[in-house]
Amino acid sequence: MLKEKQLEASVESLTSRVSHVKSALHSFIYKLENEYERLTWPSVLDNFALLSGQLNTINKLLKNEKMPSFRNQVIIPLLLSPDRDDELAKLTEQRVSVFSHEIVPDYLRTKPDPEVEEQEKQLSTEAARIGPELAQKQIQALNKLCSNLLEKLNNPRDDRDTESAALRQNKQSFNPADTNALVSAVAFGKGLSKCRPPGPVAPGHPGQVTMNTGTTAQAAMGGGVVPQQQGQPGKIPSTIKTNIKSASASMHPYNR
Amino acid sequence: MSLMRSELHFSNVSFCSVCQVPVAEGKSVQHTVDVLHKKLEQMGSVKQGSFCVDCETYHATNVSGQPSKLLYVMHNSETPRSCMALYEGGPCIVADANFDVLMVKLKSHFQNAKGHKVECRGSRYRYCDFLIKVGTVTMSSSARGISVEVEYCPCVVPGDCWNLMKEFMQSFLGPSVPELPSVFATKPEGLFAQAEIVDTMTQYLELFNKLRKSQIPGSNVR
Amino acid sequence: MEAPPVAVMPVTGGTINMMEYLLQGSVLDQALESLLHRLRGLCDNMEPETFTDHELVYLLKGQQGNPFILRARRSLSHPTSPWHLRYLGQPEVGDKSRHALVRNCVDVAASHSLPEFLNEMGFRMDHEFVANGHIFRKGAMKVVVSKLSRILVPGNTENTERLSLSCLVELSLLAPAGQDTASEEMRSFAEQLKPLVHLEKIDPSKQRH
Amino acid sequence: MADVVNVGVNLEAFSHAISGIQALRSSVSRVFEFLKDGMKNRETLEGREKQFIAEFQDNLQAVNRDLNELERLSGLVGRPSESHPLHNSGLLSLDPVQDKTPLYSQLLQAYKWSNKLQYHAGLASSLLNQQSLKRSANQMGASAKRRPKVQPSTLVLPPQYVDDVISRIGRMFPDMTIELFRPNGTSAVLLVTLGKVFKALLVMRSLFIDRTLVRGYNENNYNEDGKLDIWTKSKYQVFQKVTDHASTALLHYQLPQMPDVVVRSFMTWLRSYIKLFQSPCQRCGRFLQDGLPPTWRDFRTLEAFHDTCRM
Repeated sequence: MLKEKQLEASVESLTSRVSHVKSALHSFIYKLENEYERLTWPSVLDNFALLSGQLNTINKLLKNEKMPSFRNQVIIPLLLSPDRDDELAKLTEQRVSVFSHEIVPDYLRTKPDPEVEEQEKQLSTEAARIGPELAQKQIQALNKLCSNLLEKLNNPRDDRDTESAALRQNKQSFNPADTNALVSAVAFGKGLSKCRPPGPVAPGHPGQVTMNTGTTAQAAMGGGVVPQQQGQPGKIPSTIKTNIKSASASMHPYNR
Repeated sequence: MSLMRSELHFSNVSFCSVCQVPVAEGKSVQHTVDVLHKKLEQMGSVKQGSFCVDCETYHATNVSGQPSKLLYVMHNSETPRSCMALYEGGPCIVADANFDVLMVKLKSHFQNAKGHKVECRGSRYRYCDFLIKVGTVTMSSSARGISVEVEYCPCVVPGDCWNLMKEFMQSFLGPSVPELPSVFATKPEGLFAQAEIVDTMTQYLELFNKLRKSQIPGSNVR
Repeated sequence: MEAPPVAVMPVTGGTINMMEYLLQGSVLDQALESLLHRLRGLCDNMEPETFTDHELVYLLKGQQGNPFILRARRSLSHPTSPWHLRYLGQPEVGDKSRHALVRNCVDVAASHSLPEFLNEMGFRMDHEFVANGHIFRKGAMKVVVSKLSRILVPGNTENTERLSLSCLVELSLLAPAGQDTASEEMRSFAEQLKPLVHLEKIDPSKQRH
Repeated sequence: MADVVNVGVNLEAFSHAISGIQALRSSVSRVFEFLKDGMKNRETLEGREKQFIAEFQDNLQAVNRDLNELERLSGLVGRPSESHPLHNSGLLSLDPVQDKTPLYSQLLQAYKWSNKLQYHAGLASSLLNQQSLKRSANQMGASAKRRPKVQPSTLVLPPQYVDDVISRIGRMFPDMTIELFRPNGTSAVLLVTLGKVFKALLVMRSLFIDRTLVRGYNENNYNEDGKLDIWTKSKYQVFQKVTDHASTALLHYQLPQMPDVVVRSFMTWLRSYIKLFQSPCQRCGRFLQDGLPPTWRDFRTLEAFHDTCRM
């Protein structure tokens, strides 16, 4: 109900606007026809401005959110008659006097636009021209193309899946033992040759032995195992160092 | 790491000469400094901020018995992000300011001799291409002496401009101009090696050690 | 030099209490290319950097018996770059929920006289190795993929031998102490490298047995 | 403005000429009017044609007469504009609405400037011609026809040749290292390092040194983007002074036919700065004057002088 009321109201306001335009056009045409001798150019422009303003208002009205969508409204001709309808003629100012089969399709758009009609006609003649066999053939060809394409799209994924699956199953990309070896190498030189540059190391320097290493693997070289077990691990770092700070050379201390 | 891409610029230091200025008889340190400032300003030098050189002394704790060599860690406001560590007459390094943090970590092995901290503060003057720094050397908050550092910025080789430098120093220090700093004379390449920041620091260190050994000259200094 | 007239600087500088967050793993040489490929995609869009470094590990024996360890590194590919001296502290124990190894870290850039200077300080070189590989960055995080080689003749970095057929992979981040969100970020990044590499929190002290 | 008077004298001739033009126009329009109207109705076709032709001829003769009259008058009017110094543009001065379009005053201004320019250029050219022994001026002293020949031969030398000359010169002075760059096209830029004293940038055009800039040994010669910086001057006063003197030397050593000799002499002179900080002034015997060492080197004797101690 509410919707209907809204629709009614909007149609009403629209008709009133349109009638405004109409009366403005009326008076303008009247002036053009009867007062053309006295008519000045500025007043013609005024008339045009009035018309354009009114058309703008209509446009705005149509674009308004509250305006129901007229496009979705269907008008159905309920009664057609070949007889003259005086009431109608009066309403339309003698423009349409008969509500007949001839004029309704045009006025109420129950017929497609001429261009659309033309296209539809072309398509149907084309369809009629091709025999059912040929049509069948074309359908088959299209289907084949599509399935081929689908297959092509699906297959590589299969390949990839199998590949990575194989990698996952068959080939390990890393070896935990190597990880440990490498980590302990950078952390405390395990597996690295324990050579010192000749010179500064005084033989028999206190603590020299324990300094060497704490790993059992290296026990043959150093032998001092126990002292490190508790203390050393803490001091023993691992890892390669890369230093974000020194990387930012821009703020390097030596750039005087 | 290979991320350290910056080039070292230690060598791009121009020639500096540091010397001690005796405090005038019967005058205070401050008075002598003021006289020097006045002389410099009369020559047309322009004051350009201040400077500070400091020196911390560390001694190793692990070697018991024999006296260990002293490790000096110095800073210079001219190179505010650097830190110079040196042994007297021995090797030295230039490092960044994190070296101080490292010394904190090393405190169980190297002890900071708190009372030995030396500081030298004063003003910088610019005269043409010369940079003159007049500083007061303080040890445990007592002024011990006056240092004058003269740098001839365009020249990197001490041997080239020593005579020129001497003439300049005579112009405001009078005839009592010091000899060529020994740090340059002892270099293997001789006088014509490029000057380094460490050379300047070595001169300061020598000056500090000389002042440290000398007795506080009684009434001359307040 | 023409340093700007500064107000006198504070005597000591440096950043105190920086922590290194670390995850480690390794990758076999065969899978190295795929890993690099993946890292190129995951990390910040930069030219992948390569490096060749020589690391020397120095020990200083104290009276208490625990040697003090310093690591000196120099770039073989950029011989004029400063040396890099690093102190790494004891891994922080305690918080098991933390995803990465956390330890104190001091980085110092130093001039080329560093080895002589360390010797004078009483440090002795314990071992040395050569690492070469690639560095990637993502935000503050850093991924280093490196091949380790042992040095056959002391001091001669030309004559080396690969340590293993795997490359060491390390994901690290430097942050001031107490930024534990960092480890969360690292964990999610490590997650993306699976199953090529498993980056883990490896306590080196557990490796020693 | 004397022209206005001139015009006034001929004013009568002008008005005659104008009325002559009007007469000509009306007679011409009469011809066409007549042709448009066509033949008038007459009794016979023949008469009709005859009448038409006769009238047409009359009309044409009238046109002819008017034209002759106009030609005569135009001779009387003469060409007043010719006497104006700015020729026809002088007529612009007659424009009554000067405020709107100050064309004439602007034109005069431009004319004055162009005159001045021509005058000064002439002076400069004669002055330059007198110095024919120095610098490129002796090309100008030679006949104008020869000049374009000389220039290309010395200005367009193959880069290979330039390289050769430079490397030969480089070998002559062991304490000088010369690096050659070609940052833009074929023109070379030389970076000359003199001992540990300074570095000089020489911007070359073929074998002519166009510009020189001297900087300290410890100063940076490259931009942030790694290109040679040929513009920033040294931050040290002593090298700014040396740069000035080197530019003077560039002007002094000129021998356009033998550019390689010029480069060599310049380099010899430049090399004398190897003792920039070591040699005292030959006149006053001191090292410093106003904080600067002796920065001047005599062009012939290469002796060191303070800037103010030289003659």
